[in-house]
Amino acid sequence: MAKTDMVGMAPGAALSRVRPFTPVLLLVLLLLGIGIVEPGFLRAKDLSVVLSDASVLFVMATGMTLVIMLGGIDLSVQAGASFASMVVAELLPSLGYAAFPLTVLIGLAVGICSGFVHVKLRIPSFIATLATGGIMTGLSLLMEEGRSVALLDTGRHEVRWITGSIFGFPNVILIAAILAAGGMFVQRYTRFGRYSAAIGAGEPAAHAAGISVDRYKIMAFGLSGACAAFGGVLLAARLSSGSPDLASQLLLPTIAAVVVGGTAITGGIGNIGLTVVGTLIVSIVRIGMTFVGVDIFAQQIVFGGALILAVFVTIDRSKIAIIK
Amino acid sequence: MLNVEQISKSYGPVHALREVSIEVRPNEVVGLIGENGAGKSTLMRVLAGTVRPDSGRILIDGTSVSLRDSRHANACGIAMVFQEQSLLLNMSVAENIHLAQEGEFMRLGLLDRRRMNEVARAHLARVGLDVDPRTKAGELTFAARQMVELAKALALEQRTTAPLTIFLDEPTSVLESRDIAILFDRMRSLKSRASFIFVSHRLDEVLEISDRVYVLKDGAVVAERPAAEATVPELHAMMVGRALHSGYYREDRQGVPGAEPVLEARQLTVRGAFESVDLTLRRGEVLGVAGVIGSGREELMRTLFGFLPQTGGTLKVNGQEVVLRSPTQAVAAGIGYIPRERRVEGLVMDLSVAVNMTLANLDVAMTHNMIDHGRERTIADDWIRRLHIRTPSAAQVCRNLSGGNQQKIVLARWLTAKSRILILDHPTRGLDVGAKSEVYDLIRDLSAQGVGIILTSDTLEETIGLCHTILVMRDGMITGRLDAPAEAKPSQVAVLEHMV
Amino acid sequence: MAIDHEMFRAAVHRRRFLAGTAALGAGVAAGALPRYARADSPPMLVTSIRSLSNPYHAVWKVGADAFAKQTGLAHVTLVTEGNSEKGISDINAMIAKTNGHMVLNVDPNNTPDARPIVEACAKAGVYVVTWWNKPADLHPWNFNPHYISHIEFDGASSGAYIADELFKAMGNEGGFVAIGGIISDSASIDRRRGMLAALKKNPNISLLDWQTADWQSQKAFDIMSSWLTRFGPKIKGVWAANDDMGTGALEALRSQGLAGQVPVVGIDGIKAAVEAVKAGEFVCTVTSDPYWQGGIGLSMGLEASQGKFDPAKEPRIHREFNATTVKITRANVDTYIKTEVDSHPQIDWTNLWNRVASPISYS
Amino acid sequence: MDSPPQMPELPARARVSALTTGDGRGAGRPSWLKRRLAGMAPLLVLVALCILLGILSPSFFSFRNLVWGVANQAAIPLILAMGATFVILMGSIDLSIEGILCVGAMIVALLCANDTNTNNFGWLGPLFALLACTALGLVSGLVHVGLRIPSFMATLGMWFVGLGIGTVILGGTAVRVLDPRVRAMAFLRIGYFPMAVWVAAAVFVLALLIERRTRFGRYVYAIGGGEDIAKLSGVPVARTRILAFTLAGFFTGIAAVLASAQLGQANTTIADGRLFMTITAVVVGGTALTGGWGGVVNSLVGTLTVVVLANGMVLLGISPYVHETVQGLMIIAAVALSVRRGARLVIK
Repeated sequence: MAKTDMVGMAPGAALSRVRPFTPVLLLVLLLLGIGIVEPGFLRAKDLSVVLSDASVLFVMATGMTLVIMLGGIDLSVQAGASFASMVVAELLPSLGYAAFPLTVLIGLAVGICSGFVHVKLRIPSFIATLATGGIMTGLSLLMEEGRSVALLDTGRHEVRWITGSIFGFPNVILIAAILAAGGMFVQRYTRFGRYSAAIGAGEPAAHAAGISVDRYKIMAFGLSGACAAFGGVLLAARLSSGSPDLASQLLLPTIAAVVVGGTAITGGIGNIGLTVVGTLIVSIVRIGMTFVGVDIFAQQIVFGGALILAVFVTIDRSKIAIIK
Repeated sequence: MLNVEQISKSYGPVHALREVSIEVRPNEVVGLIGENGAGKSTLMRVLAGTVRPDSGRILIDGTSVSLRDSRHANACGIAMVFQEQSLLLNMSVAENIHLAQEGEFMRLGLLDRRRMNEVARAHLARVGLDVDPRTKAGELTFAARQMVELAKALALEQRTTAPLTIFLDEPTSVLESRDIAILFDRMRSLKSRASFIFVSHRLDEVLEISDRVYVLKDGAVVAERPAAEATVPELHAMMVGRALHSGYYREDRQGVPGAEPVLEARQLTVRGAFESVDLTLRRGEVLGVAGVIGSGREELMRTLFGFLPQTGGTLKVNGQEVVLRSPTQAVAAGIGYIPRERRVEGLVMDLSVAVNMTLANLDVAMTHNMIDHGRERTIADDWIRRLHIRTPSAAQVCRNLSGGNQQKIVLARWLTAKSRILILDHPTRGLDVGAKSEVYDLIRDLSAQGVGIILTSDTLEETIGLCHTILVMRDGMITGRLDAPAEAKPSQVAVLEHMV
Repeated sequence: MAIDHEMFRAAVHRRRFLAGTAALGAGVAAGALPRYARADSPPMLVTSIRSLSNPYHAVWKVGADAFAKQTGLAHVTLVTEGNSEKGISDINAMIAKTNGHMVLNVDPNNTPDARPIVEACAKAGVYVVTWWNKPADLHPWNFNPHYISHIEFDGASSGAYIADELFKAMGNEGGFVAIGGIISDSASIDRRRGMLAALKKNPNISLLDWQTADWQSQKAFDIMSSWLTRFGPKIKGVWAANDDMGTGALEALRSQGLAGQVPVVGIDGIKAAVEAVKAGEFVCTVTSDPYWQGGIGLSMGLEASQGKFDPAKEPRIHREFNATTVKITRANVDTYIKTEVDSHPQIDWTNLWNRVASPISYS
Repeated sequence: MDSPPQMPELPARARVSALTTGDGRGAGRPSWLKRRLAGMAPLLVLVALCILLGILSPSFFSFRNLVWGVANQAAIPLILAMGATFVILMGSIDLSIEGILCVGAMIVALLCANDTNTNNFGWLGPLFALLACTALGLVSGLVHVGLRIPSFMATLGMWFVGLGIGTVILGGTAVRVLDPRVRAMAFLRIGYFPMAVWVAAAVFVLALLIERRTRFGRYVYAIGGGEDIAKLSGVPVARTRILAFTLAGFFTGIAAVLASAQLGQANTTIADGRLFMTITAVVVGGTALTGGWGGVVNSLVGTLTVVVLANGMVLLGISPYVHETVQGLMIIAAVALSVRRGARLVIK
């Protein structure tokens, strides 16, 4: 199928050579474009602001990438992140630093549950995660009767490792960078990475090769849950409090970040490197609009159009048999 | 009536077709043979209208046409029955037959479903298939689906004045001998209505059904023969460019299997599929399982690899009792499986050769629990060399390779996984003669290395030729167990009588 | 997120409607801002609100624009679209863009957001006023002089007030149903608290059921329909945490021919509700004045930045307070419509403290 | 592109199920009865749910509740689900529902008698709304097919665009609908039922006809069952895809008219939460997100299930704090009970 498409778009053959770089290309063009209209944007100081704001989105997108690679989708990330922000805010006073790993572990567990529901009950991930997300929201509402929990001064001290900065370079960017490196490592060098690629590209074949598909799917959702939770922790730290709707509205940007990078929503193709680029594109478009001064009345329209355009440029159709 | 004149088509440097000329006369069956990559499928795509030739023309009753798309090809009286089963499993037989041709059933802008079904029933009757046109295609057997495809192709004659040419692309590759007989029978009775272009790898079949035979090699027609005058070895020679030597199935290399059993099934049962099957696979033995579709042999094969959980009986691997609930456990038990559906279950088509080879046993490519891409590469290159896999490199994506090479990659995977038991589910399906013989050699090598092999095949001949022992199944029971030593192979008849 | 989807007084007339459409032109043209602000030039006025998809903030922007027009300064409005991260990063972007040469009037999307926003402003020397949401332990006087004030409207008392009015209309007996806003929303929580407090004082009144409709009239409509079948005539009154849900419930009543017979109360005084009050279908509604909010916050910032007053020297009641609300009942509805809906109130933006009502109590 | 192309492949889905259901009486293949029952599962779930509620809350089966609590509340979700069904049957997805619905409602409100401008075009209002929504659907389709972007992203973009348009023109105000004729479209009672229910019923019949009795309907299934096969059989894939999204837009338009009529106003949040509810309804009904299986009847059942669930939670007076949790659990249960068993389909 792929080939026939290529035959169809013979001139595209040349295009397909530059394909791998198009996302990066787009990103650079975007930066230049905004830079020309608003030179201030390119100052290191401002860029570091942009980056640190993008990092939470990236952390959540990382988990999402793992799931989308398998051809699934995780709609529970924003609920998960909000939930985690509540949990960490609740735990910090009593547990101190132990609260961070614990929260991420809880996220992992919740994610595994989503995966279990999806895989074992054979419910499409779209619905399964939608439902588990609802459950998590319910839980975070119950915790404080819907109120948000502020970090006390001690708590704010304990999150310095997130909110602080080294030589004016925000830690949160470093954290995101480390996660990105870790993610790429996992995808390239571990059994999990290899197998999820195989499952995404051809589940029946992977199954017949003796890969326990279900297990790796559940793992992917688990990791996604963990990433969401970690994102929630970062949010809680940056906003120095947790709230049941702290991460609301982060779901769509997260998905957008993954797909705009060039990862196929149908699974199989993609990696976290792409997601790094995708995240930057999404957040730069968003913040860039403010910077350039696009009228707020029009911002949503511009953002929507930008999304479509970005995907149009970045997805590698030669690898996608059928575009659904 | 249908003339293909001087058609050429090339993709970049590769010449898929070189000035191919073929003539199809009224009411005749034209055989078309050639190895994979000889240009058969490209020619078919040209006739189907999905590929435009670079040069040359197509004449129908003397008038030149340039086929725009499959719809247009149909309008010109050219129908396709694809090797890939091309029915939509989620739709009813009638809907499949009339797909994209519902026009005639529109009444006041609405579909007249009743008439649609009636007409479909008539078409089905013509190919002698008695199923309710409302049943979903997915509920039919392969054979029945093939017939539906034929009916679909025939349905064309209602819609076009042009003489009908039906292009059958390896229709027999998924059929049992019994069904093939039926198919041929239908074709003969339909010759009065339409002409056929019959593509197959099985030369004997081609000769049996065709009036004339064209041989394609490297994109060009190398010969045209009246079937009556041609012989299998001759055609084979022209097709492969080398003579078909005796001992086609390497009977000469058939060794004597060891004594110790590697796989034992006792009273093995899967409810609704087969009951109390006893079998013993010895070291280095090639064990054939014969039986018509529905005899339970397909399910037996899949059960032995953990696809279908057994509902009764015991299974022992190397004397250890095991219960296989999933392929994962089967692989862990040292069993390998070469599936019938290579493209779906065999390979992850969009991943590289190397990745596919190490899929079942990643450990060999790992150093302290990390994938060592260099090491993986060397392993892959090693197999590519040893199995003579024709691929640009180990990084090549499998989708682009020929069926034979793909099959070898699957095999290489299980060799990498050091499987001591191999289940070959129609290992040569869809392979050309050249690729087949290579696979036969490999099977002999493996058995010589003491690998136990259980095999089912499309042809009895192949099964008999390759196996030490043959189990025959009927209605989910073992009905016969024949020894097939190299020097005294049983006759097909001998096997058949246990099957039906 | 303070008022979230609250539908405030839909004080948009044809004029402004057209203006809105014109704004699109400007938006598509993009970059309708002065490129860069020099230190000696007057500061840029910046408003940050949830979104323009609800009248409350729409009117807020109108007020802010009116003030900007009066002062002749450039004014930029930022929207969070309910996304805290976006809100904060947009503000950061503006600070970077103007080199901190701006004043900010912000309705933080969510309680936690206030801290990073205020900290960023204090760091960059931006004068800031916050509304509705801030952590209890964050105080303007900890960020002298740049964090001028935090202003709220006492949700609890508003909730209690409309409840009392409702009970009166019910003849101080019978059952009523209550519709809450987004459950985790501070405004929603406070208003409910007030309602429950009022309920305690009226032993003959019973709360049949409390459900949340996320500030949306559609959800309120559906919930009300179900209630009507569940309680039927037992429902003697409807308490809604905002007018939009109130009107949704009212429509459900109307579909059963009960509009006007079952009294409804809400908060915000959106146009539909005000007219319902006039029609006798609503008992009352309460409004803070977003038009005023939009302007006064900027005014405080501007005057402080121009050194006209020193926030640090202001009494604490000026740094953290509940502002007065306007109560709309049958009695004053006609005059209200004349002065507030059909025309624009003339507000003296220099009078910064005339609406200070009470200190904020942290429960 | 330097090796000859080979035949396109069947979608894995089709092939895998071919494996397990293809061979005569294969073990993987459930009996006829089993399959029929599997088909009925969503309905059984709905019935069970109703009985349960009937027991827990006497007022559930009261005529009034069935009309106003269930039927009337199901009207708009059902119409939306009808549009979504065809898109999902193709294996695609339409996320633009909320954006388009918002635009539609806005147009109705602004064109017929309202409190914001002097327009009073009466019936033209709804008409233009329908046209606009259909047009937006068409755009989604064109973007998806023309630019060859996955429908997921194409419609995600359209979602933002739609909301954007709404924001630009409404500028956040709630516009009240004063035209009694428009209001009547929701409330006028014919027989025991309000107009909205009749409209929904009509839309359902229309959708059913389209699914069962038109070429388009066949093609949608064909594409869902295997796009490449459909192509080879001469199905006009591109046109069908575009048409499906346009149809979805059209149905969304009808929903928009009803929504604005029911609420007597239009605002940019009028569509909030509609999208996920719609898709949930379709899936709960047993239509596969992978396409090919299911249909509008399933979506009817699914919609009713979701609506009854919401209605039931109010009837039982379940605390809002646990609403989301209960709903999540119930949906998991519902889908788990109604997914297609038997053939090992790849579930994504």
